Amino acid sequence: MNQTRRDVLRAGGGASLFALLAASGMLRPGAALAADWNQKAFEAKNVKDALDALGAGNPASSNDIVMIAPEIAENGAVVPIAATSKIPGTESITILIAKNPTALAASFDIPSGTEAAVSTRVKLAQTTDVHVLVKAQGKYYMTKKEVKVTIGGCGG
Amino acid sequence: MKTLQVSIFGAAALAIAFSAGAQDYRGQAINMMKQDFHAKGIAGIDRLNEDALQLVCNRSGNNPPKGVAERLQQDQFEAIKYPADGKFLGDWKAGEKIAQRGRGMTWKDKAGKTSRGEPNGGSCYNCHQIGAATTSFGTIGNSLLHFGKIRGYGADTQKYVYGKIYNAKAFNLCSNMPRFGHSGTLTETQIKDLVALLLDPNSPVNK
Amino acid sequence: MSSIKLRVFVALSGLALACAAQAQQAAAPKKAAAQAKNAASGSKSAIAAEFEKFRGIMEDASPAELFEVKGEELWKTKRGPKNASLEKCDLGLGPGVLKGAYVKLPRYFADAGQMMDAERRIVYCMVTLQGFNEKDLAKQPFSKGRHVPDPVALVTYVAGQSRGMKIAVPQKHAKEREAYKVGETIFNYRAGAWDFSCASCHGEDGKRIRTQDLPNLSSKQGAIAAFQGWPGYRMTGGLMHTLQWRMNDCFRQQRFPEPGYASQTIANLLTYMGVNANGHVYKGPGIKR
Amino acid sequence: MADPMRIRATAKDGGVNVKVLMAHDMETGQRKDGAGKPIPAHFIQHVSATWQGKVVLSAIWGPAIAKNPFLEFNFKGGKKGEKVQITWTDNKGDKRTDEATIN
Repeated sequence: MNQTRRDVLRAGGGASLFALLAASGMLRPGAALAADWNQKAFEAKNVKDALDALGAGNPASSNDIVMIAPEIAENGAVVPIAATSKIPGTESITILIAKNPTALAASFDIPSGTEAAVSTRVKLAQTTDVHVLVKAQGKYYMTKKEVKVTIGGCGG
Repeated sequence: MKTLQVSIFGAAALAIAFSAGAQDYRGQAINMMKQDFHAKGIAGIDRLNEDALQLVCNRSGNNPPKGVAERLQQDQFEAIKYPADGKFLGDWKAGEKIAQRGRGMTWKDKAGKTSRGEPNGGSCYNCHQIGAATTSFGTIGNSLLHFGKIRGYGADTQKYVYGKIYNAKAFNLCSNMPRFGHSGTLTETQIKDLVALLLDPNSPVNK
Repeated sequence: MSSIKLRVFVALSGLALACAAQAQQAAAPKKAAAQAKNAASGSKSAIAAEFEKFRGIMEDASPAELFEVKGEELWKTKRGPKNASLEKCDLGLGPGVLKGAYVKLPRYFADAGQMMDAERRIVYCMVTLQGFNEKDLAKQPFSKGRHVPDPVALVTYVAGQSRGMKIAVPQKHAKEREAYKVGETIFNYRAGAWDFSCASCHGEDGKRIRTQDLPNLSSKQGAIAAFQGWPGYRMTGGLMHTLQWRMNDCFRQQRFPEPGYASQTIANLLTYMGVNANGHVYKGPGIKR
Repeated sequence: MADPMRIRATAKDGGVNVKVLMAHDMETGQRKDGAGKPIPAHFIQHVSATWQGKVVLSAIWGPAIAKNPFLEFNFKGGKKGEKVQITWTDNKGDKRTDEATIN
């Protein structure tokens, strides 16, 4: 078990508590997985390699994933992305950015009782497809949207 | 920067044209700036001093009395240094780079070159539309798209454009446009390249 | 540097390059043109609406709030050689009164005998109440890299305390009316290598540099646009900046020498701009491109 | 030491809306400083949110999350006066926990 994993466990009240929660089923396997920072997935240079490293294979395209992202980002350094999954039993929501130096941006584990919806802000190196990957009941689904990154002008 | 001398005639006319108001806000403003600003890098404190032209434009709200304007404009015109070889057209490709480059002459830059060691830019696209391919152009200046196509490519036009870039104030005393040759921002070769950008029939500006 | 690399660098980098975009375009005019064309494929107003919508989303939880939190802590903590907090600092409405103080600055302070904008007054309080050295505060007054100067966070906190209040920069005192006039004169004063004044770029409606709209600060609408959003979190670089920084970098681009930090000149200029914006509701610390 | 987070937890429609801003550089490791030296990667890798001892969200992040990160999510069951804790851990092992009261 690596250092970061232990930190997260401590935040949850210590290893013994973790074991207890795991045994009682309160911590689902998904949550435990997310606690591991998946180095291989984060180092993947493209979406396909990242999906492979995440074990997501070829996810089915889905209209039940709603992504709110700008058509054109005012500044690639801060691009708001909101992702909502309407797929029952959603366990995780993952954001991938096709043309960034590394594709995987973030992965969120959704425990039961938490809405399958997250908002964050990401960096886009250039105009690119942004993908949202959803894992629900063991299966993977994905949607994508192109975000243009503009340049030009002195700021402020 | 060189200061142009105001003739005795000009100075006398100025004194008549601008008698000080009840309160000297202008004097206060200048004193305040001289107290508050400091030299940094190539931007010396002397840059706060107005030359004759700046003084006239400042005091008249950029609308000087006709006689004064004509006199000073003539001074500016006579100080333009045209190329000794009599040629005005350089390389439009080099001109495009100069037009795109917005750096040079600030306190972050170096003498005669930018902070990155490149030759000073002309910042032309900051204010003017020039080549059709660049859609991110400013609008402080007029559009220069199809400049030669519209105005013709003749020697007189070439000389005019060279002079205008060298010292825009020789043609319009209180113009917004910097005096690129007069201020030592651009070299003779660079100005020729810009003339070519506007007046070479092969330049994309004229396509 | 190739255009792609440069773009990646700028987008990911977050370095605060005042005119980064211009440099970019200078290095890669073709690429820049293609990008701009791409961006312009929708109508201009559609793009503006899109920017506005997502600005709104970000302003709802602005990173500027992080600096308000930091500034509040700095305000209330006993610090400096005199081990005092700033809770007795008088921003013009009495010692410790923060609500609505920012939108009524700059103003004339009898105790200092001078015009002071928010940052100038906060520096004055840090010197007089806490015993900090003014020269030390002026050494690195702007955000850079990981450095967030204390006055920047403090100004952000103080500005946040005027969110939703009307801009009402006073013109009661003779010195305040004089500051407006002197500020106006400085605004229009042409000098330096390129004969520029503030008004060269900010004196007319509807102008822009490259794609950047330039507010006409001599008009009410333009002055409001400029008052709004400062202090501002710049997405480029992710740095918090105040109007002191904005004025400083404008003078740099004006090809002037450097204005003193928190100087009278800046206080007078901000009086001119602030009075022109009077009557409008201030939205609080904002987000800048 | 890391600067404090800004957490807003608001009760609505039988659930709680949580908005978090975290003060962090989120260095990608791909930038160079003024002297041309690479700036080492420094970014948040783990985020978790707990309410009443229960994890209500956990996430793993890479350096593509924007500087001074923002996170928003909703969970069911929280009531006014209860507390939500957020913890982040970065790749250098730095860690910060902040707490907000639901209102």
